[in-house]
This record gives sequence, structure tokens and C-alpha cells, in this order.
Amino acid sequence: MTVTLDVTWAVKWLTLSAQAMAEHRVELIELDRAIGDSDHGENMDRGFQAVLDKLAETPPETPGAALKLTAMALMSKVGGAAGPLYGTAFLRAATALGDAAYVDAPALAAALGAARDGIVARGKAESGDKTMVDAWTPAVEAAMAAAGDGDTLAVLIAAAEAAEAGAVATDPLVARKGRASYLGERSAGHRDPGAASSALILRAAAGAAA
Amino acid sequence: MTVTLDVTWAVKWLTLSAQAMAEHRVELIELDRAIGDSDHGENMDRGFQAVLDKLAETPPETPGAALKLTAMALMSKVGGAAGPLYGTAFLRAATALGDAAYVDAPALAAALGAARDGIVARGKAESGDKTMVDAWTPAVEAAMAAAGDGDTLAVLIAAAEAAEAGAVATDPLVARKGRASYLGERSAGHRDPGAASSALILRAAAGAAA
Amino acid sequence: MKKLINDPRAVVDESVEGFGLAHADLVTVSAEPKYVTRRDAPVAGKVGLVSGGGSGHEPLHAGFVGLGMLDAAVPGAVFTSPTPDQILPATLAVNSGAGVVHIVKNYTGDVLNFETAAEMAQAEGVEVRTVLVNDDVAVEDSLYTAGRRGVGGTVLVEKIAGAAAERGDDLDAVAAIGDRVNQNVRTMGVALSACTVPHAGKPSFDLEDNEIEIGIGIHGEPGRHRIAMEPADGITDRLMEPILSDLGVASGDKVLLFVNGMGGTPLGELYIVYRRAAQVLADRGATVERSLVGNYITSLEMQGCSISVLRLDDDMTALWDAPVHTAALRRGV
Amino acid sequence: MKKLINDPRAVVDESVEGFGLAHADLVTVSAEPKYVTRRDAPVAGKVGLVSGGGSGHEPLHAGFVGLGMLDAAVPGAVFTSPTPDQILPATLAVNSGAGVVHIVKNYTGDVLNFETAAEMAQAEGVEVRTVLVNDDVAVEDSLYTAGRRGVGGTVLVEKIAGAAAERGDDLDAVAAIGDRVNQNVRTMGVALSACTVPHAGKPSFDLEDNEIEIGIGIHGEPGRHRIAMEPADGITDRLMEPILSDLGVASGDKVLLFVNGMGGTPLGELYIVYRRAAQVLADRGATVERSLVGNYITSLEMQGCSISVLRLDDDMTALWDAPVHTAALRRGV
Ligand SMILES: Nc1ncnc2c1ncn2[C@@H]1O[C@H](COP(=O)(O)OP(=O)(O)O)[C@@H](O)[C@H]1O
Ligand SMILES: Nc1ncnc2c1ncn2[C@@H]1O[C@H](COP(=O)(O)OP(=O)(O)O)[C@@H](O)[C@H]1O
Ligand SMILES: [Mg+2]
Ligand SMILES: [Mg+2]
Ligand SMILES: [Mg+2]
Ligand SMILES: [Mg+2]
Repeated sequence: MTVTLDVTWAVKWLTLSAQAMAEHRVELIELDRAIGDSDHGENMDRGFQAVLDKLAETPPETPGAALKLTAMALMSKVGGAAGPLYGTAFLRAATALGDAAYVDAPALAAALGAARDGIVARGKAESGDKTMVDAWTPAVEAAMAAAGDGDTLAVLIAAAEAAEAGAVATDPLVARKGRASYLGERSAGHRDPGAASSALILRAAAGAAA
Repeated sequence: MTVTLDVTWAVKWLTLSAQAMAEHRVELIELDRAIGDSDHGENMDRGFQAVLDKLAETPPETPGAALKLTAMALMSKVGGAAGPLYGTAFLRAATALGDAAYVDAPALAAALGAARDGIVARGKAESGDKTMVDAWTPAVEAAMAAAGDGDTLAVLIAAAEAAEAGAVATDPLVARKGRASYLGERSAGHRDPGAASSALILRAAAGAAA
Repeated sequence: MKKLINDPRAVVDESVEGFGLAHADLVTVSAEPKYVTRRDAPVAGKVGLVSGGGSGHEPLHAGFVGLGMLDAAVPGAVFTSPTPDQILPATLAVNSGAGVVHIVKNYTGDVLNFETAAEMAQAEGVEVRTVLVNDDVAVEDSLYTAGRRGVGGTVLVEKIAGAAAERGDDLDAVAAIGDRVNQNVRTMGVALSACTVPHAGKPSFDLEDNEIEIGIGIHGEPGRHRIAMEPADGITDRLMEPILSDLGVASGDKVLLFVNGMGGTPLGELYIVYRRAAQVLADRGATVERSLVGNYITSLEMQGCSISVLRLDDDMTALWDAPVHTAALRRGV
Repeated sequence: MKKLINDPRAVVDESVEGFGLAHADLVTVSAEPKYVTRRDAPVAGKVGLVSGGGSGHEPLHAGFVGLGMLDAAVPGAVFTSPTPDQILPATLAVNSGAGVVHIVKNYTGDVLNFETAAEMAQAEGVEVRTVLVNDDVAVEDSLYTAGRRGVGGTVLVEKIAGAAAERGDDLDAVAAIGDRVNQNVRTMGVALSACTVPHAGKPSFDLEDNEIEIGIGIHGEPGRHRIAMEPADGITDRLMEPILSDLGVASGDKVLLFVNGMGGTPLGELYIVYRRAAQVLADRGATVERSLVGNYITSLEMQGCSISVLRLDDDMTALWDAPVHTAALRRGV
């Protein structure tokens, strides 16, 4: 069974993402408290609430339009490192999708790849630097591998699972980018908050398609 | 048996007072913490250490001279409310004793009375205002009553006991003078620190004569 | 107790020494007896202004020594008024012959020690006037207490009387304007946490996590009553009400609004309090002509603030605006 | 958590509103998008200076808006860099045609958001230069991190570059002097306690009663390492050593010594630290030409301090001394 990913899916994805940020707000703050400055959950929650407002204000007509609007809202409401990084990610994904009404599996994998590339282009982090890249890169790889079968839901599930595993895998890492890097060795033993929020967002994408 | 109160007694009194302030420093700080500003023990300890320094520097020749030197040291080293009050008390007592080499019971009681009057003149507190006056006034009364028998040690013991009882009796009072008065009803249930230090000083006077 | 100090008994010595090093262009420090004078004191023909009190309220008083404000500050031990053997030489050092005004916060210790020093100075031929500051409306039954305390208003008295002295007012006039400021200013404070006196090593009172003290002084003494924690606007209203009713602020009044941090409260929070206090004044029809926001008279690391409202007249406003050059307050220079 | 706030999410809104009310003579506040501009901005012919960053560091940055310093400050959420949709209009608002310098503290978030805004401004025809401040010697392996952080030195960059802009230096010259200050200043900080971000409601890290954090930043993030509590002189030595060796301070150097409070430390303690730091510099044969002591770049109510040493040249000293009129720093006006 192939799920059709249209603008309804995109809006549901963003709505579930907003719910996830609200639900996990404290958890993300706590992760950031350990190795950062205690704001990641607050920032993401504020940003996705703004996304919801914008979605209600000007309902998008295509998945690409939904992601572009998200990019703009996050860029202007999140701040910090995560704001521009997620903003770029959603913007690049939106550009990749163009104004197509439907997203098929290859397009989906390509959009996720574009998002990841945007994050890397802005943040210059490599894999293993203990950032959100460590969730996105395995997610993109898993999505690419799954895309061949043409099953969009399978692509999203593969991406979500890989992102979750990637986030967990940041635990032992020593951060080399972002605020956690100032802690040096002391950053090991904690999960990267941006990787955790990335996993939540990708899980929401799968949830919206299920 | 009548103890002869000479300059040796006076110096011993002041030395024992200094010891008492050092030993009870924390206790007096705690009393002041409850209804004041946590400094009484520190101030008295600093002041009496200065008295010891002065006694070593210029050994006094008469009891009156010892008390005058004490007045000056306390006035210049204690600060706060207690500094001028104790300074005046010792100065008035010194003046009462003049340059006599020995202090008999009536002179002793008169000197204590002069000290108390000095405190009242400077601080304008009445009995029951929850100040050091509540230790000094019963002490002076007891001293006057005991003085008739001519026994200086008995006078000092009577004064010390009355001062101690007077200090204890400040516990339920509501302060009407000094810093504790700002607390209003909340000052009740705590001992007045100045009354407590007064009792210690008068107990030291008796101890020096024993 | 965690503090950036060495020996708790050397706190004042070392702090004042550091102050002298940092502001050698403004002040001279006498280490023993301890006092701080304006570098060019005594200023010929000028009335001298001396204030002082326990330490732990920095920048008060040494931070206000300089052109247009104090000629000397006399720091006591932490929260302990200084002694006459400090106040007297400070008074003599700043006397140019025009006399000296003592600005004294109304606490038994400060009053007694300054009183003695004033007597001694007068005995040496120096004319001394005393301005007693007692602006704290938290003290209600002033008949049954040591009277109202001198708190936030002290800063305003020092600035305005200092400017009067600088422009050449004579001894009585400087004392009179100091008194006038005191009569027109009211203050009330709140503590969210206690402070810890270095030699005591323990917080000066114990507050539960959800409690605050309304009506505190500046010595870590507990306040008049304790209430459950509230939003800033509610707390501000509680402080403003007794200030405004006691001062009798009426529509059309021009005021100076001073929100003072107790030492441990972020400046950003003081502006939240300022915002509400300004709203309250606007509701009363009063105009905030001048403002001051920051840590000017503190209680060590206490969290909390005080609000002072000064009813201005034109002369006070002009003197408030006059040049001042001190470590903690500077303008026009 | 006890704070003088209302809704934790309204902290920045209400605080900036209060700031605008208190300093209406100096600044104009735009509420949405949020930024603060000098009242007379844009100043004809003058290079505009814009800085910004997360809130919670007050008086930085809004407290430094005014003549001789910043033209605009852009406050983000607490400890969160502002967004391009704030930075861009602030940049446009202060551009008189002479171009705008962005003073950016080196944090990933600040860098990215200012970068985007600078691009957008350039697209609208405004020339933008960026001065990146990265003075924190606590960050050792800057190759394996996001690089050194911008901390205390930011205040000095803003003052000196601000004075250069005020005297009419052109865009490149203003950026160049900003860079020169940054290259000649080093900073290191210590925390005795954590701070509590309002929306987090809990201290940003947990410290035992006898522990301190050496090498903290200004966002309540833990420092580089944790040691047992020490006397102030020892702590000061620990901060001074990496500063002086990294900066390579030599005998005969003239420096500015800046002891900055993190928000919850009494001013008196900062002077104890200043005293020791001045001794250390004297021992090295360096001359302290200028000093600054107080809460200028804070971390909410954190207890602790940072020390900055800036190696001065004559131009920097002249610009440091130049008139400035802002809420938090004023001289010559
Ligand atoms: N250079 C970078 N590249 C990729 N991701 C980064 C980079 N720097 C930071 N991040 C991500 O941003 C997250 C922190 O976001 P947030 O807390 O919102 O911002 P800030 O660090 O400015 O407070 C980190 O957990 C990390 O995943
Ligand atoms: N007006 C007064 N008359 C008599 N004793 C007073 C008066 N005011 C204060 N005291 C005494 O001084 C004591 C406080 O001394 P201390 O703590 O050293 O000074 P301060 O109150 O200035 O901190 C009080 O406990 C009280 O006994
Ligand atoms: Mg963060
Ligand atoms: Mg006391
Ligand atoms: Mg005291
Ligand atoms: Mg942040």
C-alpha cells in the first residue's frame, strides 16, 4: 500500500510536529540544560506554535508551500542555532518539492536529503559532531534505501527509526559543534537536543502518513 | 569575705569578657540573625579583641582607667548600636570610679548604675523595650540591694544573675527600640542579643572576682 | 556560603582597597581609620558632604563619592555602622571651612555613631548639620519603633544635596534641600531571598521556596510580613500602594521613579517592576519626570528590589540633572 | 524559582517595555518585531552599529544604545539569539547610508541569524560589516568547538567601535577598530552558582555547596571544569593566568581591566577580585590605564564574575574616553 502524500499530509505532519514539541518541551529543555542553555524545547515549541498560526492564517495549497511557510515561521520565531538550521532545512525541502501536488517516494527521499544538506551547509557540522546532523544523515540514508520500493510510508518510517537511533547514538559523543562543544569531554553521556527534536519531527512525518 | 576589686580585677574582667565574646560569638550572631542583622557577636568579639590589644599596649593603673580604655576601644571598634551604647556605659562607669585604686561595694553599684544610665541616656530605651537595658536595669537594682552588705563579690553575683534573668525575660517581649523593632510582633519569641551580651559581660565581672 | 572573598574579616578592607585602585582618578582611600574622600577634597568654599554606614550596600556610599555628590564615605563593617573615629577624620578631611553635612540613615547605630562624631567635630570647630533619612514606609508604627529606616531615598538625598553643595549653596541650604528630598520620598522593598553576611556564614533569614518578604530593610533583616510568591505586577502594586498613599501622590504631581535592585536580582526583572510602577503612577495621573533603575543601594546578594517615589519640584529636578562624576553615577562630565 | 516576573513567556516583552519607559529620552522601542533603536536614529552620515543576542545579559545590549555606542540592540528570547526578522529591520532603521556594522558574539545561533539578516540587508542595498567577538579563553580547543565565545569583551568592542562611528569613521574603519579590540581582549569567567532560565524553571546546572565552575560562558551553560571553592585571590589567579598568557601581556603594556559581575554577585566582591587582578597585572609590569567594574554583561542572577583584559593603544584609549550616553554607561554628556 502506498500512502499518497499531499498537502493534507504535510499539514498533518506539521501539526503533529507542533504537538510533539509541546509534549516534549520540558524533555528537550532538560536535554539542553545538561549540555547547553536550557532553551531548545522552549524555542521549538514557540516556533511550531507559530507554524500552526501561519497554517491557519494562510492554508497552503501544496506540500512544498506548507514546508516553505514552516521554514519562514521557524526562521522568524525560533532563534538560536536551531532556528536558522531548521529554517534552512525546511526551505531546502520545500524547494526540492517545488509546487508538486503529490510527493512520491523518490521525491520524498530527495527532499529529506535536501533538508539535511541545508543543515550541513549552514552549520558545517560533520557526522559524529553530536548535532542534529547525526539524526538527519542516517535518516536520509535510510530513506534513500527505502525509496526504491516506492512506499512513501515505508520511507518515512525508515527515516524516523534511523533518526531515533541516530539521536540515541549521540549520547556517548563529545560535541564538536554548537554550544555543547564548549563542554568538551563533559558533553559525553548526554543526548543532543537538536538530534532529539529532529527525531520527533521525522516521527511526526511518519505518523501523519500512517 | 570581701574581695578587693582593684585594677587586676578590672583587667581580668575585661579579659574574661573578651573570652566570653569569642566563645559566644556565633550564639550572639544567631540571636541577632533572628531579629536583627547578624552582626552583634562579630561586633562584640572584634571590639573586645581591641580591648585586649589596648590593655596589652598600655596597661592601666586603676580600675577606672581600665574601663575608660575599654570605652574608647569599644567606641572605635564595635560600631552599630552596641558600640556607642557600651562605649558610653563603660565611660560613665569609669567616670564614676574616678582614679580610685580600689572599688568598694557601694562604688561598684554606683558605677553599674552610671553605666546603665549612660545606655538609657544615649539609647532612650525604657524597660520592656527588649534591649540591653532589660539586662542592665535589674542588674543595677540587684547590685544596689546587695551593696549594703559591703560584699563586692556578692554585688557582682547578684548583678550577673539579675542580668541573666533579665536577658531571658526579653524572650517574649515585642521590641520597641533598635533594629528588632522593625519586626513588630515578629520580634517576640527571641532573646535580645544586646541583653544576652550584657549578661555575659556582667557574669565575667563576677567571674573575675571569684 | 559561596562568595568571592578571602578572609571574611578582611572583606571590607580588601573591597575598599580594590575600589580605591579602580577609581584612583576619583577618590583617595584612607585605610586606617577607613574612609574614602573625593580626590580633590576639601573643595574650597564648598560645603562638605559625608555619608556612611555599614558595608554590603555597594555602590552606596563610596560609589557616590565625587564631583556633585559626596565628599566622603565612611564604610563600617558589613551591615554595621562605622565608628566616630572614622567619621570624625572624614569630616575634618572634607571641611573647607564651609561646614559639613552628615547624611545619616535612620538606624540606631548610625544615628549614635554620627551623633558622637558630629559632637567631636563641632568641638574642633567644624559646623555640622545632619540630614536624617527615613523614607521606609514599611515601618508602620514609627512611634513604637526606632522610627522609619533610611533606605532607597538615601541615594536621591545624596545626589540632590550633593548637587546643591556643588553649586555653592551654604550649609543650611544644603541641609535644607537634603531634608526636603527626604520629606518627599518614600520607599518600600521586597526580598525574594535572604543575603548572607560573610562573618555569619548563613542566610540572614530563612524563606520557603514559595515565600517572599514584604517590607524589608537593607540589612538582611526580615521584613514586616511574609506572603506567598506572586507575579511581579502584584508585588509592585503591594509596594506602590503604601508609598503613594503615604506620600499622598496626586494627579499632576511630577515624580522621580527609582527601582532599585537589592544586589541579586537581574536588571531585566527590575525593568518589569519599573513598567508596572510607571503604569500605577500614570493611573494616578502623576508624571514620571525622571527615572533610575539599577543596583544602587543593595543588601549583598539579596534578591529583590525596592521602589522609591520622589515628588519633584523644579529645584530638585535641576539638581538631579546637575553634573555628577562618581564611580556609580555619572552625567554631564 | 523565584523571580520578579509575570508570565515567563512575557519576560522579554515586559522587560523591554519597561526599559523603553524608563529611557524614553534615549531610545525608541519597536515591540513587534522587537528591537531598540537610538532615539535619533538614523544619524545622518554616521555608520550604524547593531548588536543583539539572547536576553538575560542586561544591561547588554539595550543598555548600550545611545550616543557613542550602539544605534540598535536586538533582544532575543532569554539566552536565545534573535531572528533575522528582528535584525533586518533594526539594521534598516539605523542605516543612514553610511552602512551598518553588526557586532556579533560568536555563538552558532547568533552567527547564523545575523548572517542571514546581513545577507538580506545587503540585498536591500545596505552595506554590512560584521565584527565577530570571540574573547573567551575558557574555550581551549577552538578547532574542535564552535570556536571561542563572545563574552565580556563585547562591551568593550561596542564602546570603542561606537565611539569610532560617532567621531565619523567610515564603515571599514569602524569594523576594523572593532576587530582590533576583539583581537586585543581576552576574558575568562567563573560561576559560584547557576542561573535559572524563566521558562526552564530550574537552575541551568547543579553545583554542590563547595563547588565552583571555572570557564563559564554567559548562558548558564556549565564551564570547562569544576573545582572546590577557593578564596577570591586564588580564583582570580586562575582567571588571570590564561588571559595574560593567551594575550601575551608584557611589561610596559597598557591595559584596561574589566571585572564584570554575572548578575548575582555583590559589587563589593567584584572589587575584591579587581584588587587581586590589579596586583597580578602590576606584578607583570603592566599598567592599568582604565578600569570598569560592575554588572555589564550578565547571566540572569548567576553568582560569579568574569575578568577581561584589553591591551590598549592610544586610539583605543581615546575612544574609550569619548563621550557616551546610554542607559548603562555614560560620560562626557
Ligand atoms: N553547527 C551546527 N550544525 C548542526 N546542528 C547544530 C549546530 N550547532 C548547533 N546545532 C544543533 O542545535 C541544537 C541546539 O539548538 P538550540 O538550543 O535551540 O540553540 P542554541 O544552542 O543557540 O541555544 C543542538 O542540539 C544541535 O543539534
Ligand atoms: N535604643 C537602644 N537602647 C538600648 N539598647 C539598644 C538600643 N538599640 C539597640 N540596642 C541594643 O543593641 C543590640 C544590637 O546591637 P548590634 O547588633 O551590635 O547593633 P546593630 O543593631 O546596629 O546591628 C540590641 O540587641 C539591643 O540590645
Ligand atoms: Mg539551547
Ligand atoms: Mg546587629
Ligand atoms: Mg548592624
Ligand atoms: Mg540558546
